[in-house]
Amino acid sequence: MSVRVQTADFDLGEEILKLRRGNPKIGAVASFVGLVRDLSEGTAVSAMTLEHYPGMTEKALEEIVAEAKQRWELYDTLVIHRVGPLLPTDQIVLVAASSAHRQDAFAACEFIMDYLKTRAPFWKKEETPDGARWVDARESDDEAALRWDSTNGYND
Amino acid sequence: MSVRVQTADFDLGEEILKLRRGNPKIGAVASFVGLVRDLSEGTAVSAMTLEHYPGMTEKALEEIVAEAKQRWELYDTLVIHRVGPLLPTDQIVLVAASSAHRQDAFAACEFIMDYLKTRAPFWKKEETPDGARWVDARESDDEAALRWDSTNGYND
Amino acid sequence: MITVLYFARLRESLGLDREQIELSSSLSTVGDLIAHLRARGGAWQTELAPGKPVRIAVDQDMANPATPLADGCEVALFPPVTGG
Amino acid sequence: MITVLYFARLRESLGLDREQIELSSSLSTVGDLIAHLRARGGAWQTELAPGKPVRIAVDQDMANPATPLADGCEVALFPPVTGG
Repeated sequence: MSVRVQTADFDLGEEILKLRRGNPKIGAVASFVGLVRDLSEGTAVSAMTLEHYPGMTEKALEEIVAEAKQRWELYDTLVIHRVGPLLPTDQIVLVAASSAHRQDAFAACEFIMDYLKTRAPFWKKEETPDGARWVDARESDDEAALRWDSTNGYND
Repeated sequence: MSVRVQTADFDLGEEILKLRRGNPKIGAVASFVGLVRDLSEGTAVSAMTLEHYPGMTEKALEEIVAEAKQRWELYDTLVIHRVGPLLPTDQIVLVAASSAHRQDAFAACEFIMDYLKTRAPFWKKEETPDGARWVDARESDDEAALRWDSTNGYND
Repeated sequence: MITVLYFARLRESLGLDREQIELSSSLSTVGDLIAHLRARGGAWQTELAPGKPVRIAVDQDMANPATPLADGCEVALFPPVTGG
Repeated sequence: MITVLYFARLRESLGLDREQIELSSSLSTVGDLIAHLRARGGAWQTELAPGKPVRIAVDQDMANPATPLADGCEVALFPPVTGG
């Protein structure tokens, strides 16, 4: 389990190779990369800054990953989230999970992304033609996280 | 949309970079890599050979991808499947999908893998301590593919 | 005349990877073809026995016993797929 | 004495990224702290008005108005998160 918050970019191929190398029990690696789009809520975005809460960010991400490891059979996981100034097409986040079987790897990867979006203290500020603006949280992200609650039966 | 069946290995990082490069509308890339495990159904596996049906394989994969593109908003997809002799830890398959939002990318990627497992004419033969054996299809794979049928409500 | 292809375990059990077969009035569907092959006995009868999980494609599309065969078509017989 | 941190839009609107506040018998929970800050008026009253989507963490765990505050703890106020 590795969680990193950094300004530097990351290399997907290298990170996944490190995640899976030398473990012949791994049959599946699911991964996700989030990227800066040049359009947000219908408005052009020329640049973005990601702020975070140092300390709590890492703690929140580690808790999210620990919960994923309890729910699914995983060999390893990786979360890298960038902070600071970013431009369209830049990589923002990488989440990956390795497992014996694909269902666990996919579910864990999607679960970590959904919970990261609602629980990890990051905030985006976008540069638009009308000036800088803080991004509002999306209701669809709350809904995405909610579906993993055992009480609503999604995982039955 | 790109579908490739090849004996050569592939480079995940390079392939994903090609998939997303130059399109600032892409906010999400989900990918999956399947690997040869050294254990299958409780038996040690020292090597494996993947046979396929040239012509139909590509056709089946293209149909699966076309169906994914109808179901979700995708910018691009990639399927690479290896054939021939492989060893534990070798990469077998890469599936990737790019989209504006993560839900479409994840769903398409998982859908393509589930349907590939039940519809694309590939067959695995494993080398075990008891000799070579053809791998039997797994019921769980049929179930995984079935859940995408609109009639059973999974996607409601 | 049609071309029949065999893959994976079937190819090995039957000891054949392809053959040509002549169509006739009593051999015009996938079901007729299976019956024709079964009648050869031995491994053919065993491998193509009712209940065996054999898949059939006609011109590279999945088919069923009712699927008609046309002159020049390509028929493939194989076990359930196990890629990915 | 507790440390209070402000992030993102809140940090900018309040013009402050951190401060120290003395605990007392009438300032011993997250709810008390919010009331205390609101009473400053101006941007404080606007940004922390009831119904505003403000999130609070105590010692880096998500908290609610009933969460007690202890001497030396770190409280953070911020908008709903938007990473990923």
